Amino acid sequence: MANTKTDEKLQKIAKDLLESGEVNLIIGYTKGSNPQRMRPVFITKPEEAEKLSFSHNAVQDLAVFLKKQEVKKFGKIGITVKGCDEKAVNALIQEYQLSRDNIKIIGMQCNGVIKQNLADKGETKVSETTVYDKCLICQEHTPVLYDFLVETEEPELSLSGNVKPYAEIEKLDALSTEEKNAYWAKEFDKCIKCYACRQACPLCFCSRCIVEKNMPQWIDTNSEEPGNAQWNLIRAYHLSGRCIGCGECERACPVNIPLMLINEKMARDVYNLFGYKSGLDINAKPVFGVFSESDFNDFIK
Amino acid sequence: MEEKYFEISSDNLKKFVDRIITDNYEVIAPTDKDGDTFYGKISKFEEANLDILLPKMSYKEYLLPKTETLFEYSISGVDTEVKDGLQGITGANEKRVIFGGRPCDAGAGPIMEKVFNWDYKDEFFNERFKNLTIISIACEKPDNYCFCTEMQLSPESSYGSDILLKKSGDKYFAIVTGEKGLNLVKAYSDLFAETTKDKVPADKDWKKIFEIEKTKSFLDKNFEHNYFQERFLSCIGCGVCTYTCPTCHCFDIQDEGNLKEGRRIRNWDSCQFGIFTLHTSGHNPRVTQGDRYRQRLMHKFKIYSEKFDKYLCVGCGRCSRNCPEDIDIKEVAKNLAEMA
Amino acid sequence: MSRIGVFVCWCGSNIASTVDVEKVREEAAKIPGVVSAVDYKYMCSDPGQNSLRNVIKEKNLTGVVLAACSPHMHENTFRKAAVKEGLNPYFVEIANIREQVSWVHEDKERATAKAVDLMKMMVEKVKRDKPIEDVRVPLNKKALVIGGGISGIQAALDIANGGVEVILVEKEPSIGGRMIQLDETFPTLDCSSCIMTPKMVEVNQHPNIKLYTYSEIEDVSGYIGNFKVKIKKKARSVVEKDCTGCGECWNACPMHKNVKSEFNINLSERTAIYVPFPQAVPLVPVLDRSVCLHFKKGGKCQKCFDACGPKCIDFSMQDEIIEETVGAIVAATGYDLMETSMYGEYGYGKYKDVVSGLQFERLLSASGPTEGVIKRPSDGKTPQTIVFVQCVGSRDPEKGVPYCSKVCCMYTAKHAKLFAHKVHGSQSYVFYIDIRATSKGYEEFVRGTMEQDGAVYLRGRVSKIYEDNGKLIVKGADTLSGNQVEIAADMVVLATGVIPKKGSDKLAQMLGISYDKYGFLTESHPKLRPAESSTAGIFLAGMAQGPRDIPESVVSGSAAASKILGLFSKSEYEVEGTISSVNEATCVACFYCQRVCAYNAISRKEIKDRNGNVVKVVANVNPGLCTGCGACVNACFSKSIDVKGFMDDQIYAEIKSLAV
Amino acid sequence: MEDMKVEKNEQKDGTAAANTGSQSDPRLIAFVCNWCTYNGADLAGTSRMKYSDNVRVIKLPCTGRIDPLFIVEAFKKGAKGVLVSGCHPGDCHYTSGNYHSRRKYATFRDLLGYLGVDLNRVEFSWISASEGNKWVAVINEFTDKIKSLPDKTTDIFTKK
Repeated sequence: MANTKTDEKLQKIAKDLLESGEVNLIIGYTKGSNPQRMRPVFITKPEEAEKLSFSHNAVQDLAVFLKKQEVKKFGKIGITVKGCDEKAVNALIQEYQLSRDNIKIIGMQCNGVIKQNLADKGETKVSETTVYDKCLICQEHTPVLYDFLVETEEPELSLSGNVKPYAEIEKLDALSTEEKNAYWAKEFDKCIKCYACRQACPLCFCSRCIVEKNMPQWIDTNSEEPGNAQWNLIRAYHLSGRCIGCGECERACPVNIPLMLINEKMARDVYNLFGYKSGLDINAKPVFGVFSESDFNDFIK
Repeated sequence: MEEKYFEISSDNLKKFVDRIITDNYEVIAPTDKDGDTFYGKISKFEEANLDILLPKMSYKEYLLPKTETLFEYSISGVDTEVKDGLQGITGANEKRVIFGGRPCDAGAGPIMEKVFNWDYKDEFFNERFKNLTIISIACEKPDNYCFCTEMQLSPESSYGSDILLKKSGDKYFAIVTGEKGLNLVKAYSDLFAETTKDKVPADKDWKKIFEIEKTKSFLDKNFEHNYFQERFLSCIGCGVCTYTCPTCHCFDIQDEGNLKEGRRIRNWDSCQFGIFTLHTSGHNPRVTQGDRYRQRLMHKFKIYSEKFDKYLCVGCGRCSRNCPEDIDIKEVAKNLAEMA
Repeated sequence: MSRIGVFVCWCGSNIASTVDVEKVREEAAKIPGVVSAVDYKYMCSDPGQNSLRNVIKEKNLTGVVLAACSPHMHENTFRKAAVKEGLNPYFVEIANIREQVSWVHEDKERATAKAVDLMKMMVEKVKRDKPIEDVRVPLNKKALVIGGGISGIQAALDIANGGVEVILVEKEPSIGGRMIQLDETFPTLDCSSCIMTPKMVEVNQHPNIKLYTYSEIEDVSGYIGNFKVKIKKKARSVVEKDCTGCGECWNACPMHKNVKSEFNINLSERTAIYVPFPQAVPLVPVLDRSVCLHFKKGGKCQKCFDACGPKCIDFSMQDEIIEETVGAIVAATGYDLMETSMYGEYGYGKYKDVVSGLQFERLLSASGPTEGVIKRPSDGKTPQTIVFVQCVGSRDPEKGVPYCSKVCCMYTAKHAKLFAHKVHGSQSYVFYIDIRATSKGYEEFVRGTMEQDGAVYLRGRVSKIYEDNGKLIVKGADTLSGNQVEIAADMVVLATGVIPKKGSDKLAQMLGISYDKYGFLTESHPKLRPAESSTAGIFLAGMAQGPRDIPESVVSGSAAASKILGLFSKSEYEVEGTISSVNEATCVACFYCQRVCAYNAISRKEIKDRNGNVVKVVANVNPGLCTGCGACVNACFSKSIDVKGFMDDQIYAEIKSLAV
Repeated sequence: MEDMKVEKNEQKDGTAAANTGSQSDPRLIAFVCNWCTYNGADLAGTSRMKYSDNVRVIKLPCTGRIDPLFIVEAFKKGAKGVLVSGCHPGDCHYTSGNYHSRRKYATFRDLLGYLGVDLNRVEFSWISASEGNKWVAVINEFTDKIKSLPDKTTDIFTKK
């Protein structure tokens, strides 16, 4: 398959990094199991750099691999990231899971990735109706931090304004408590407790998840309504103010729970309450590591 | 019982489904939900989506629920009352029909039955399996992720189905494999017309792209092969493969309760989780994701077949389609076969 | 298996009249793991405690629950009793069925049910109690006092006199602080330097005190008993041990007109090499390199060097970092006066004869720029009329600070009095909001100023001060008469408010102690632990805590000293064992625990393999610093840190026991 | 006294003696800090104030220790209302535990509300050691509020 200019540039950067020994591993994308899919690839030899590729099907957030012990062993790592994914790298640095010195960030300019279920059905066009909602609100088409930048050849994503990203959030906000409850009860009922949402999340890096702690078992293990709700609640709570919105949890969910409606809502609330957005600055202190004496107090009697 | 053959028109099939629903059968069929198709209870024929290849999840949960109560107890004063979980399900779903699944899904039942009746007879599984009537529809167009043919089945296999429907023009041929299916056909005999085997169109010649025996022979000899560590570096251990798999059956037994009441349950579990085979000491013999994915391959393509004479895989391809990191098990099995 | 004993106290009729204690006892007996349940009239009495001890012994109990009064009443009593029978003190839990049941509810049946619930809850908790051993921390019996003002000096002397080594660090070239700037002190009018100088000398000569002046704290780490302190000894350019304080150097210095004296608050000039005041301790000059011609003009001038007999001027001297290990610290960083520039209408800085209270002290002082003769800064004439304005900055939430600076009422009365004594026939006016004269002899002192010394007190604020024809026109309100007043004065003295010493917040951060929104260091408890900071081993004294007068500052210095002497009277310091501990197997070193810890108790710990390679980094709790607040547990996503005494599984069991 | 009346009425209604946890006799769980609110509650006791007996107090060292997990667990165990209470801002015995927790509660509360939990059932308060009267008022008002809510068990913690 012919290389695009983007691919060539990407391959050159990776090859140089590996040849010079600046990194021992490049995490990137390569062609996947069908023409509309990309998959992660791990390159350790300069001559294999030609496997690297990038397109609007590069849906995965490769930062998730930075939490894997097997990957950490490589030491100095180069990673291919879209703007959204790059925020995960920043958040990992903020939370001491990664040292800036050990990572070379190959930032990919990106104008949106096509929803995987549509791509699987043959969709090839990037448009506001085919990309993920995260792409529609994306402020980081060019990553906020990078060592190398690979510019995109794709045209800018044109937004008509007719497609409202995460429109359900406003609708849910307007519902009564009962109605909200009914909505989420139905959604959580689907949950099968596979924890794919957790595994796909670059920021769920605990080596033992709270749900795996059984002395005490705070979160019921059952996959019925209460257990499912507890899991989803605590997962969302642990990511509040930390989630960078890559949407991998929702994409990984085999039963299509709209997890991003929760994550995005909490990101908005945390921003409104504390003026903090996750993953934008590696020197910023995480929102729940600090406080202000003038924090929101109205809800407390 | 020998296979029996019937014909049913498309119109009558619709009537059949609607009538059994009226007669209080619980009909589980592929139905559209949240932009995808899942197995779910339908209230009329139209709700079934028979056009898609396979629902996103298998119907495993009707054999092995994602959470099953094994027993419950309640305490009042110094008295404790225990209730067997089996009581709750005995005879409860005698009238449950899985309609519109594919031969691969149907094949999963008898394969799983083996492990649930090997030394200990799992009454929970058996009670559910016994009562389930499975009406499958043969596939006409498998996709690139399908490999049932390689897994000793085929898109037209009747293995595991009580009734297999094969479309032919505007009618279906119904291959009835046993009493359960026959009873159902007889109860609605006005809709079915008996026919003979020679009338049923012969199965197509489905081609294999690799030999699963070769895959097995690679696994027999290459436990420590580098392939596992390298290929599955991209595995994030999400377990979606195991949860969507119709044959994966690992479960985890847990207790829940307080000072007044409690229960013992079993939940789905996965060999892909970091705490799988984690010892109390903190040591885990399967420490990397490569180790764990190898375990899945070993279990599916080697260990199970050695013990039960069947591979623990029906080649439905769900694990590949649903893998967030695009790990294609068919490709993997083929790679291994090629390396053998 | 647990062997729990439950003891239900009647507290006479205090509990028994509202709670059916027998029923509570019966319910307790039914709980699995409870091997003994008794009720008794007064558990806290000697026979009650003895019965507790007997049951512990006879039934070989592993835990004790007392359904009784609040744990804040008798938890310690029962713990001590349990310890006598060899039980870990933390295996005693209290169900509070008096303050929180019998005294606040009336329906006996429901109160009893609640008491049973609380008792069950504590049984579940005690079942999961783990033995907690108090932590023993070795003590370096040396103290650091930061700040050489009166409170720091007092603390240093008291500690040193108790036989403990003290390091006293002072930022300025001399100790003495603010007090040595004062003239006479209220209400006794003894001369400040007369009572201060001997103390300063005593510090200098004390065998147990090591004095570092012109020095600052650079870094503090560690914890009670074991603080590692870095002290920056700034380059003085004069070799201290050789200097005789003869004064030849500053007499020789050509820079004698241009440098404003900090000590005299800009009312006089000093040389580049100088001692801030003649009684300075140590009497060793400091060379101010920012104005010295040697440093400004490329080394040409060395008049001081030439003049110095013992040749102790060293132009090449460098800042020096001295490391000390101490067991306890006193923070006595003192105060500054507020900048009054926000009161533009008062003309401070614009009119030379509008001065601050502290400047007026210097004008009164015999060692001051005017040698004690009150002279106007503008023309050196002796003023006949002075207006004193109180609460400039204090008690003014709009422009200044809301708090009262406490000393201004008194020193203004003193100023007016001394003015009357020194300039016969003079007149002073005092604008005030309220007069606060609450200590011994204070009220009489103020009365004296009004009645004997003729100061006119006007209740109200000054709105404007302007110069007119060589006079300062003070316009203000007399709210008692309701009249606007206008006074033509020769001088105006502003009683400016007190604020924490600049940089004390930074020091507090370094020490890991808390401070309020103004920057005053906060006490561990404002009433019951006023000498302690929030961090164990760090004590507070003087104005660093808030406005106070000299006697109070002296008391607080002594209080801090006595706390340290008390601490050092034991060989080891005991910390309550209810502290956090990390599960190193599951910790992923995200350090949220460190971020929320108010005590700097969490540090990084590297786990190494046998070859010394770091295999893992985890959080580590410093037992000397941890207070057991548990904020770290809340911050930990995977619950890989837990706090003893309130372990996660205990709280879980408590909630679980309340299931309805 | 107001609160006495409440109790007597209940007896007339023939409510079971023990706190049943039903909507008309709800179980309230209060998580309080050791230094302020627990002492405040003790003060209510020493002052012989009377208040609703539906509340069960769990003592923690500090609001900084009071984890949102506790709130979830309390609801799971059938509490109809959960109160979290500690020292006023600036008064924390451990200097900043309440500040850190306040951020978490503000966020967690939003999340609960979004997921359909009735926020009338979760209450937060700052009650100092000297505010026995505030403790009484908060408990009584909270109890009354919970009792006034419709008898529904539809929240995500309840098994249907």
